[in-house]
Amino acid sequence: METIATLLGVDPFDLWFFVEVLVGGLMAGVMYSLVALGFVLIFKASSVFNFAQGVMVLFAALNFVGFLDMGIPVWLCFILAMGVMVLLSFVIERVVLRPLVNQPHISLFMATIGIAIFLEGFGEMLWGSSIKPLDVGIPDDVFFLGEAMIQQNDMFAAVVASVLVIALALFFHYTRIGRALRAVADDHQAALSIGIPLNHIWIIVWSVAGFVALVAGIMWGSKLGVQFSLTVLALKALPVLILGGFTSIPGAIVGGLIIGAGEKLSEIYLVDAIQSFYPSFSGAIEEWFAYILALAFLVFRPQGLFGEKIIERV
Amino acid sequence: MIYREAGQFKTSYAADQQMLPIPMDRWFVIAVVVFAAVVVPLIGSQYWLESILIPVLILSIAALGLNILTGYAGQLSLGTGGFMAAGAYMSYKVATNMPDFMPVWVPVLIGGLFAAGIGIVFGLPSLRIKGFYLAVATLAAQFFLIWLFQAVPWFVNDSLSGVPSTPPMAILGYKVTGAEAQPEPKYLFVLAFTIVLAIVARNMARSRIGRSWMAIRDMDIAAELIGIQPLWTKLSAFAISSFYCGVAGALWSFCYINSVEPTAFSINRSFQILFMVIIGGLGSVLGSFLGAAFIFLLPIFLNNVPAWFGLELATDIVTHIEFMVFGGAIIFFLIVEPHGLARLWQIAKEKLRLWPFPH
Amino acid sequence: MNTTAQMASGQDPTTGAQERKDRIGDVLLRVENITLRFGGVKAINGVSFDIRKGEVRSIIGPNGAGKSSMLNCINGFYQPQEGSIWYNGKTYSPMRPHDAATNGIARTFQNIALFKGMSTLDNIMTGRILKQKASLIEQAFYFGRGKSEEIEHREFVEDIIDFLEIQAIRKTPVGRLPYGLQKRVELGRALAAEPTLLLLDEPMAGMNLEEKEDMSRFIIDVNEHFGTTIALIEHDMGVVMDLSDRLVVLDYGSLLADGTPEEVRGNQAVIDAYLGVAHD
Amino acid sequence: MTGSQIYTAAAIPPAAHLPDIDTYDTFPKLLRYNAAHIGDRPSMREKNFGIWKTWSWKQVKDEIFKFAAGMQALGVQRGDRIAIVGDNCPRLYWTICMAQCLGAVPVPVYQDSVAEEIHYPLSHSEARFAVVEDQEQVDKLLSIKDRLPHLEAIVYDESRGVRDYPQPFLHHYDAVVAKGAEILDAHPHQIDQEIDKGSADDPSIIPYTSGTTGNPKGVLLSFRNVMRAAYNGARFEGLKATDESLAYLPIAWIGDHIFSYGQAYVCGMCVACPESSDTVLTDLRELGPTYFFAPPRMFENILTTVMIRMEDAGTIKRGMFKYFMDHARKVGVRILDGAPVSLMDRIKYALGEILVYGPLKNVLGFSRVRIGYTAGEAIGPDIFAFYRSIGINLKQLYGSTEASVFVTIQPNGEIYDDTVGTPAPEVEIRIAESGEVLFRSPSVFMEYFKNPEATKDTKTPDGWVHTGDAGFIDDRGHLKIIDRAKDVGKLNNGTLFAPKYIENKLKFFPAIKEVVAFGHERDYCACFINIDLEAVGNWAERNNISYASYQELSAHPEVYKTIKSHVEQVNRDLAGEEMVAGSQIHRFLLLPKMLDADDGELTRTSKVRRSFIAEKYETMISALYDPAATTASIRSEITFEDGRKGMLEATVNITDTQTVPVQGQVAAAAE
Repeated sequence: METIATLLGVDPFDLWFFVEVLVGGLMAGVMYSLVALGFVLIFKASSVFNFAQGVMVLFAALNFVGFLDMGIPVWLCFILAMGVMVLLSFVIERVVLRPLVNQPHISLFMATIGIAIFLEGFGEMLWGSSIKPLDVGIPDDVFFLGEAMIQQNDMFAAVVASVLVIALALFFHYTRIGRALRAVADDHQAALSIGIPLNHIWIIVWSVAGFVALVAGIMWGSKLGVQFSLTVLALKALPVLILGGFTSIPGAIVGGLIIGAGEKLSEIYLVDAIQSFYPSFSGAIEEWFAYILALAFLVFRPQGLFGEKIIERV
Repeated sequence: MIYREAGQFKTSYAADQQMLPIPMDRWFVIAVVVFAAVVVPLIGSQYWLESILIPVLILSIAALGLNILTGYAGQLSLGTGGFMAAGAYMSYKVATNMPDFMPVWVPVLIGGLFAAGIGIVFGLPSLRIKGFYLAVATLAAQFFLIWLFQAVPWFVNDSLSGVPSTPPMAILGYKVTGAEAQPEPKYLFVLAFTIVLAIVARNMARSRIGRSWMAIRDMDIAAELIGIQPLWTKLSAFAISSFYCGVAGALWSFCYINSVEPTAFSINRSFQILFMVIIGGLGSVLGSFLGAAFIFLLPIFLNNVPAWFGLELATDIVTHIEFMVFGGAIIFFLIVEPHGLARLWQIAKEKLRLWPFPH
Repeated sequence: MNTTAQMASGQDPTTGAQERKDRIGDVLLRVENITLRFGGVKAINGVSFDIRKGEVRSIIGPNGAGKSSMLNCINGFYQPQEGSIWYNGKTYSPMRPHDAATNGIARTFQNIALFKGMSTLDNIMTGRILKQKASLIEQAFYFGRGKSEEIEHREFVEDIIDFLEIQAIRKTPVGRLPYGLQKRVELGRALAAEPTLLLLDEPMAGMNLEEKEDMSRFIIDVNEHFGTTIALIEHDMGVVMDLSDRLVVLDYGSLLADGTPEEVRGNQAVIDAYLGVAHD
Repeated sequence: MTGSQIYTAAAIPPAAHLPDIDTYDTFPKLLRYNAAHIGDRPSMREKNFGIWKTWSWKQVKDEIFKFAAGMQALGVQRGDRIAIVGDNCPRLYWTICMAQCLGAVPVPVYQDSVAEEIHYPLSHSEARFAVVEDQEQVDKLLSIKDRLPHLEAIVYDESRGVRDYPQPFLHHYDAVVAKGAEILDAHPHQIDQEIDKGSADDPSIIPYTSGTTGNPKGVLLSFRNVMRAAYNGARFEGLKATDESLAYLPIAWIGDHIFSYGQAYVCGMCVACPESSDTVLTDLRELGPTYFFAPPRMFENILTTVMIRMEDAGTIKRGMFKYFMDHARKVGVRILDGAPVSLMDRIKYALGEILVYGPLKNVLGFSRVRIGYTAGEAIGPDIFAFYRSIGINLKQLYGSTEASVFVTIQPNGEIYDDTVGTPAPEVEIRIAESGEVLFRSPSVFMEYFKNPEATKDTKTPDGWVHTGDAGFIDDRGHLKIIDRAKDVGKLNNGTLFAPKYIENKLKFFPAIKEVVAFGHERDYCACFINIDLEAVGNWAERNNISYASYQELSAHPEVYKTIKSHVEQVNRDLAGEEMVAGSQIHRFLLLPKMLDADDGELTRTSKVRRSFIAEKYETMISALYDPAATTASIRSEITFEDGRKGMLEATVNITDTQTVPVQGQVAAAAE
C-alpha cells in the first residue's frame, strides 16, 4: 500500500511539503477556533455549554446564503443574517434559558442539544438541504511561500479570525457591556450590581456568539459550500475546548491551531510511520485524532492548557 | 380508578421489595409480556414485526444501556453508537468463525462482553472528569471506534466491500438472524433478549449496584465517604451500559439491517439514543421503552399523518419537521418534565390510584 | 419480688453519670500533629488530640477555625500534608476515604449531602453498601444473596427508621423533605453503617428549638444505645456543653483548648476567642 | 317498673362454623382450639417497620403461653388484677389472654389518660401488675407509683428510653417471655393446667366506664358475658375466620374488647393493629378490613375530608362525582337492601361503581367492608346514607359496657337512620313507664367491681339493667333512643324537652360542630352552637372571607345567617314530630371558642358536659333568656393547644329564629 505522500508524488520529508501541510492544518485550525470561540463566550458568561454553536454556524450561513440568493447585496445580507441571530438569541433566552435557570448544568447542556437539532431542521426547512456554494468575493487563488502552496482564502480566513479576536478583546476591555460580561463570568451578583439584568447579558452574549458563528459560517461556507456536514466539523470544536480550557479565549485559538495542525500532520507523518510497520493500515486518523488527543488531555490535564483548576469542597 | 389497593398489604419485606409491588401493575406487565410474546407474533404483519417492533425493541435495549450509564450513574455519554458497533462487529466475527454447535445467543453475548471491555477503557477518564467533559471523552470513543472497525478488516474477515451480510443462524431449525429469517422467530429472538435485559436492569436498579450508581450520580463526594468506590462504580456502569449497547448493536446487525456497516452506528445513532433516554425518562427502565418507541415512531407518524389528510409532503420536509419536533420535544421535556414520559406515566398512575381525589 | 423497699420513683441522677463514665474506654482515635494547607493557606496547623471509645467529643471554634477541615481529614476526604491519624491500633498518614469507611467511620455533612433522587429508605440503604457482598449476577437476577441481603439489610434499616421516627417518609424522595427531616435521614444513613466513630458536622444547624431537642435526643440515644463514639461540630454552646464529655477548641486552625466542658468554659484563651479579642 | 311489653329478637340458628362456646368456655380455651384447628391462619397483624408483621394462631398461642409462664414466675396468681395501658398493639391483646390463662383479671386503662386519671382504676382494682406499652406509660406509672401500694411490677413492651431505668420492678416484655420459654421447656403443661382450671362464670375482664360524673365504675364481666355477646354478634352477622378488622379504638373500651378480641377468638378472625394512632387512616387504606367499627364522628370526619378533597378536583371530575353521588343517593341504599330497582338505574349504578363508588371505597380503605358498625351517638342521616349509598353495609347498633356491647343491632335489609335496630340475639328489652329502656341477656355484667351500691342501682335482682336512656320501640319493632333519661326535661309549659335529640339534629349540618341546648324549666328552648372550623373555614376561603381566628369567623354575619337557616330547618323538622314539636329553638348564639376536653367542657370521649357548661357560661345563658339582650358576654379561662392557659373575653350576638306554629299551641313568632 502506498502512503499519501507517495500518492501525491512528493517526498514527505521535504521541508516545503511540511510547511504546506502545517499551514493547511493551521488554517483548518483557525476554523475550529472560530467555532470554539463562540462556545467560550457563552460558557464564560452563563456556564452554559452550548452544544448548538456548531449548528448556529450552519444556521447563520444558511440564512446568509438564502438572503444572498434573493439578490440582496452582501453587506445587507450580513446585517439581515446578524438580525436573525439576534432574534434567535432573544428566543433562546426566553424559551430555553429562562425556564431552565438554576437547573443542573447538564440539563442546560442537553437543552442546547435540543436547540441544535431544532435549528438544523428549521434552517433546512427554510432554505432547503442542498449544498449551496457561497461566493462573497474572497479570493481563492493559490500563492507560493517558497515551494509551499498556500490557499489565498485560508490566509483571508486567518486575517478575519485575527481581526475578530482583536475586536472581541477590545469589546470586552473597553465597553461597559463587555466589562459586564466579564464580570458575570466571575460572579453573577457582581454583574447585577453593574446594573445589567442577567437576561440581557444572556441575550447579548448569545448574540455575540451568533456574530462569531456568522463569520465562521461565511468563512467555512466559502471554502466548502454551505452544507449539513458543517455541523459535524463543528463538533471538532469540542476537543479544541478541552485543550484550550472552557473559559479561555486565547485557549480556544491556540487549541484550534494545535488540533488543526496536529491532525493534518499526523495524517501525513503518523500514518506514514504506522504504515511502514503495518502496510494495510488505512489511515484516515483525522476523524478521531482530535478527540483522542482531547481524551489524553482530559485524563492528564482535565483543566486544559489555560483553564483553572477546580477544587471540590464539602 | 382501576386500582383496588385496599387489602393488598405487605406482610414481608420480600413482598414489599418485589419488582412490581402493586399487584395491579404486576398483572398489567405480565399481560403485556404475554401479549407481546404470544398474540403479537400471531397477528403482526411482516411490516409491523420487521420494520417497527424489532427495531423499537433493539433500540430499547440500547436506551436501557445508556440509561444505566446516564440516568442511573449520571455519566453522560455520546458514544453509544461506538459501543453498539463494537458489539456488532465482534459478534459478526464470532458468528462467522464459531463451530456450528454453538448456540445463536453466544456471539451476541460475546459481542456485548467485548463492548463492555471497550466501555471500561473509555470509561477510565470518568474517574477524573464529569459532565460535558466526559461527553467529549465519549465522543472520542464514538469516532475512534467507528474508524477502528473500518480500519481493521480482521473484524469483517477481510471482506472486500467492508459491509458483509450477517450469516443466518437458527434456533431449533428456525432461522432468527440474517435476511432470510422469517419475521416471527426473529422478533421472538429479539423480544427474549429485551425482556431478560429489562428485568436485569430493573433488578440492578433496586440492588446495591443500582444504589451505588445513583449515589455517585446524586452526590459523589458523600458516596465516596460512605465507602462507595468511584472507580468500581463508574466502571461497572460503563461496562454494563456498554454490554447492553453491544447486545443492541449485534441484534441491530443480525436481526434488523442484516449487515454489519459503520453508518448504522454513527454519531447520529448516539444522539438518537440519547434523545430516547431524555424524552423517555432518565433513570427509568420503562422510560427507555417509551423513549425508544416515541423517537422511532414519530418519523413514521409524521410521514403518514399528512397522507391521512390528503396532503403530500416531500420526504426532506418531513425530515426537517422531524428534527424540529425532536429538538422542541427535548427542550419541552427538559423544562416541563425532566423525568420524561416515564414520569408522566407515573403521574397518571398516581392519579388513578387516588381516583376520584385529585391528589 | 423485692418490693416497696426499692421503689424510689424517678431516676437517680448519680447512677446515670456513673454509667456514662464507665462506658468511656480507651483511646479510639488520635490526631497527631495534623497540618493541612490549601495553596499557601494553613487551614489546620499542627493540631493533636484524641477521641476515646464511647465518648461524645465536640470540636468547637469560630467560623473558619478549621473544624470541618478537621473532620474531613479524619475521614480522609482531605489528605493533610503533615501529621498522621492513629485509629484503632493502626497509623494512617494520611487516612483515605475508603480506609475510613471500611474502619467504621461515618459522618454527616454541614450542608446536607443526601442522594436527592432516592427515597429515604434507599438513602439509608446506601449506608449498608459496605456490608453487602452479593455478586453482580446475584443482583442482576435477584436471587441468592442478591435477594436475601436486600431483605436482611432492609430489616436493619427499618430499625433505624423506627429509631429516628421517620416511618411516614420511608418512601418519599428525600428532595421533597423539609430541612430538619433531611438532617435526620442523613443521620440515619450514617447509622446504617453501624459506625464505631460517628462524625457529625453541625447536625443542628438551621433547626428550630424543637428540632434541636429531637436531634439532641437522637445523638444521646445513639451514644448510649449503640455505644457509638461521637465527634461533633456544633455552634449552639448550650447543646455542646450538655452533650459533650470533652471538647476541643480550634481557632485559626490551631488548638486553643482541650478538656471537659467545665475546663473549657473557664479557659481564658477560649473566652477571648469567643469574645472576639483581636488577633495579631 | 313492670307492666310493659318485653321485646325479644327473632330466633336465629346456631352457627355451625363457630366453635361450641359451651365446651370452649373461656378465651384461653378458644385460643387452644384456634391454634389446633386453624393454627396457620393469621391471628394478629401489626404495621411495624414498614410491613404488616403477621402472627398465626399457633404462634400467638406459643407466645401467650410463654408470656404467661414468665408472668407466673413474676408472681401472678389466680384472681390478681393486671392493668394494661397502651395503644393497640398485639402484645397488649396477648396480655389480656395471658392474664385470663392464669386466672387473673385484665384491667385495660385508657392510654391517653393523664397519670391522675390512670390512678383511680389501678388503685381501685388493686392491680398487682401492669403491662404497658412504652416509656410514656412507664413514666406515668412511676409518677403515681407511691400511691399504688398494690402495684408490684411493671412490664413494658418498648425498651427505648426505659432500658437504663434503674428500678428493679421494671421488666422488659422480651425478658419475661424468655424466662417463660425456659420454664415451659422444663414444664410444658404448666399453662395448660392453669387454663383447665378456668370456667365460664369466672371473671374475664374489668373495663372501667368513663362516667360523666364521679369516679369510673369497674364493670366486672364473666367469660360467659363476653363470649355469648361475641358469639351472638358473630352469628347474627355471619362473621368468619376469613374476616379482618383493624383495632384502633382504645383497648379499654368494651367495643374494642368485643370486636377486636372477643369476636376474633370466637371466629378465629384476624385483627390488625395500626402503626401508630397518627397513621390509622393510611393503615386502614392498606389493610382494607372486612369488619369495621367507627364512632359517628369518624365517619363524619372522613366524609368532610372527601368533600374537601373533591373541591380541588377539576370541573369534569367534580361534575361526574356529583352526578353519580346523586344517583347513589337515589338508588344506592335500595340496591344495598335488595329492593327492586329499574334496570336502567342498576346500569347507571354499575357505571358509578366503576367510576366513583369503587375507587372511592378503595382510597378510603372500605373496599372489602362486609359489615360496618357505628354507635355511641346518633349518626347524621346524610352521613349514614352516604356510606350506605356507595355500597358499604354500615349499620347502627345500641349497646353498653354493662351489656357486653350488644343491646340492639340493625338487621340487614332493615336499616332506618332514625332507629338503632331490633334487639340483638338473646336480648330482651322493656320500656319503663318513665320512658327508660331496660334490657336483660346472658351477657349482662356480673357486678360493678367493689361497688355493690352502684350495682343495686343499675341491675334489678331479676337481671334487668337500666340503660339510663329514654326511648321507645316503634311500630316496626325498632328501638328509637331520644336522649339520656335524666337529661330529658320539661319546658315550663310542660312540653317534653330532649336536648340531645335537638342537638343531634343540628349537628347533622356540616357547618355545625357542637351544640348545647337549654330549655329544662325554662320558657323556651335556646342553644349554643360551635361552628365547624374546617367546613366553615373552607367555605370562607372559597368566598374570600378573611378571618384571623375561630372567634372572628364565628362572629361573621354571613356565618350567623347560614346557621340561622339551619336552625330554622330543624324547627320545621321538630314541628312535624308530635312529642317534641313544642321544643323548637327560639334563640341561639355562636360560641367564641370550641368546646374542649382540656377545658373540661367535653368528656374525653367528646361528649358535652352539660352542667359544667351551664355553670361556666352562666352569663351567656341568662342573656339567651333575657328578651331584651341582643348580645351575650363571657369571661373565662381557656387552655391553648400547647397547654398554656389564657383568658378568654368575648361578646357575641344573639339571633332570634323563626319557629313553626304547632297545632294546639301558639308559638312565639320572632320579630
